[in-house]
Amino acid sequence: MPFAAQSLLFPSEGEESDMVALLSMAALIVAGIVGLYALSAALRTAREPAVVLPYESGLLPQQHAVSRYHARWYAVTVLFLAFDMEMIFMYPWAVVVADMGATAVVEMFGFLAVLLVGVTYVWREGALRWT
Amino acid sequence: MPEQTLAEAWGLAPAVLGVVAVGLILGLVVAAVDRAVVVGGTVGTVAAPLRDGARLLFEQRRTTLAPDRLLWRLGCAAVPTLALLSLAVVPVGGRTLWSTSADLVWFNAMEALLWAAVWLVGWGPNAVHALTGGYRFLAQGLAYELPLMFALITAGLAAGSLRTTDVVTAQEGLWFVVTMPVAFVVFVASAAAFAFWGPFTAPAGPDIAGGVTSELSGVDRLLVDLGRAVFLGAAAAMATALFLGGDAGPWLPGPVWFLLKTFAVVTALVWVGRRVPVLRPDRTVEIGWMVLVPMTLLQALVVAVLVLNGFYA
Amino acid sequence: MTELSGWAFTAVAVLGVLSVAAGIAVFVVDSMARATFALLASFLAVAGVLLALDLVYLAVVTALMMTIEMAVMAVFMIMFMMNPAGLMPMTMVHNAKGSAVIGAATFVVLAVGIWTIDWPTRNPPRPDDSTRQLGEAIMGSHMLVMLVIGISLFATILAGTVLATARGRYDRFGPDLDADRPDDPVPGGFRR
Amino acid sequence: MHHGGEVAGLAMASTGPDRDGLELDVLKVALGPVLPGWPTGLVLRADLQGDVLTSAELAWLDADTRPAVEPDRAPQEAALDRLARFLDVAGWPTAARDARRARNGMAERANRDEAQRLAEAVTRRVNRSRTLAWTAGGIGGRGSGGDVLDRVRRWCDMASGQLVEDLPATSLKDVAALVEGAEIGSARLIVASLDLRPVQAASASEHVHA
Repeated sequence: MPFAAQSLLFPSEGEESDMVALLSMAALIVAGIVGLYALSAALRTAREPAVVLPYESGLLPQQHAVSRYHARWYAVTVLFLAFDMEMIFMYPWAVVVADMGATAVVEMFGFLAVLLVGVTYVWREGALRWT
Repeated sequence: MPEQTLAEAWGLAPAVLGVVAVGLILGLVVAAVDRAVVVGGTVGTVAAPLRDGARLLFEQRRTTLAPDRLLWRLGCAAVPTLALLSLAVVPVGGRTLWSTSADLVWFNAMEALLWAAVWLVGWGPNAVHALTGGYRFLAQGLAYELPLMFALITAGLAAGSLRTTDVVTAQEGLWFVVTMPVAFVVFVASAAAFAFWGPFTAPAGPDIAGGVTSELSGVDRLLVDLGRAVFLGAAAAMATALFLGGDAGPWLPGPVWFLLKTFAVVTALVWVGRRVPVLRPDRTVEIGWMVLVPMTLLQALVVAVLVLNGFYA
Repeated sequence: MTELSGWAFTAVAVLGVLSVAAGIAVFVVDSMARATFALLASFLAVAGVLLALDLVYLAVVTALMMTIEMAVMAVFMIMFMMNPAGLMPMTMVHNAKGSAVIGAATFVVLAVGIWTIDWPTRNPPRPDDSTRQLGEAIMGSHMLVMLVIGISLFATILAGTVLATARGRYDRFGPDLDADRPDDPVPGGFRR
Repeated sequence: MHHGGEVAGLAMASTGPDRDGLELDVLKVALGPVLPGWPTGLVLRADLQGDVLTSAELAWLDADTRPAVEPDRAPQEAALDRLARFLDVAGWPTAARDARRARNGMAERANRDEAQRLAEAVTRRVNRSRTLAWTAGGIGGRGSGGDVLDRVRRWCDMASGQLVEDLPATSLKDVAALVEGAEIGSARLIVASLDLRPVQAASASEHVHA
């Protein structure tokens, strides 16, 4: 087996051997992608890429597109980042609910209810719409 | 060890190759079903995505004026990489390639990394349509990320574990989809949003001339299209594992059931998804926050109460 | 340290160097996008370190949060910084001398701290499931932390929205808040 | 207003004020003349702030060199054509495909009944779609003509064979007023929901080519 050398180096012990599997998978994917690029380079007859202007529906672009982009929903990001923080708690919470009992459920949903009040406030302020 | 990973069961090389192969096959299935629904099924439906892929390999590449080549290329390569890596925690044949105490979070993280990858695909070419598409993807992410997380958490909550194989085992009595239909539907729909496919295709929408994909050519386009299809297939497989009992089923061997269910999820998703127009991000953000988030939370609450009553034990 | 296998030790070392290198890259590159994603690369390397230390949940959640946060940061960097794509030559650093002094001083303080503190050793054996352990801690002894964070997140949402938005409910529903439909420049998902 | 001049032969965008009080870059872009689902030859020169059009100016490209008289087509076929174009922009490929099939069937005149059935099926689907009403409704409202959705439903009636009077043509100035301040996707839907043809412009400029 081609990977025998690796299993000698990293004795198969629990999660560590899993990690080897994951790393091998990542390596295989990267190799596949590099291989595709190489294959395409070998196969195509037009080696040089065509240098074209960005597509602007038939006319020539007048300016570089990568400018200071006015994201219209920037207010949503504030809400999202704050709400998102709570996920750090919620994943581990899900694991222990059965053991910890009703108090854990009450506490978590109390916490979420507070955040949902915040969401409703943001919605009423119109911050969930494009400015 | 009670739990065995694929690598331990099959050996490292077959396991890794197997998972990647399953991912590519799932992607091909998604592409073929999608084509059958959009264009109409013919004999060549399965071959068509392969033919398109081969054509992209031969195609002359294009590059735009002053692109950010490094980030563009990285984004393109990251899309299929993340899609395939998310399969590391999806049970194939009852086992996952990688089994940890946080499998569901891994799946979630691979999808979250798509935020960066797809935005980079839009940013790279220095073109207005692609840029607009990249930002639309972020806007969609803001709307669907939390519902997707809550759906994942709900499944983990009922199983009392974030390990996918545990979630599958916990469904021996009753498939989770029965008690958490909302989480199931939201999970599949949000996953489609992160593959920006079907009704969620706004980041690559026809109204912005293909958006993030508009300036892609050759291998770059192949990688992004492949990544989208594989991610959709991986999400269908994950939905099967989390909500449809994984490989449980009578008479037939487990892996066959697993593939059949995944195929059914893909078909249902494509059938429904292609019957509606694109949902525009400037409207879905509000729905995501004011409808999907409370609904998935309510679903989680219901499941939490059931857990307290020992329903899933 | 002794608990780490050679494999994990190598991984931590390599990823540590990688994360520092990516951190330096943030100040070297011209483009806001590249700076942001160099920072993301640095964070992902840190997530890799956590993974090598067998703290899977923390590792994965770091990668998850940081990716989303960096994507959002990219939005704001590109919104507010001049020449965000770095198409025109520019420098990413201001007040280089002052910040170098501050940076070096902080590094010295932290390094001295790390090497002089008598770190506690781990007595109980490694838990099978660090995620469960974390859940028990959050829901048990550290509940107060979560409650405080909940309130501060709520305050963050409110304050952030008030500061970030130019229009508020009075602009939308009129001075008496009695309009049937809000007056918005772009309609949203709800028809009212 | 340029703060820097050109890079790689192309200018950098310059700043401009915006309705939400932020002074960020205004990108000058052109939509058309060649864009999927777009009236061929129409050029929309817009100022984009993010994905919102802060100003818009429309013109026909080469309006005076076009034949003034379009080939005369049955109104039903024309409506199906417009509907298909709109559905393309709205991102509904299956419905657009069916509308095109119905149109082709009618043009061939061999299988008219089946084409008629298909036309009725697709227009029923579009008419009744609540998703379309949600995603495309409430924008581009224009006097008695209604909004985007009303205009599309009118086309649906025409496409299924009912006798519905065409709306009066819209001038490009009106279109510009409709799309100003709209998100780019809405702007595309608004333009796609109007039957814009260069014919009027050509006859207005009195260049008639035989």
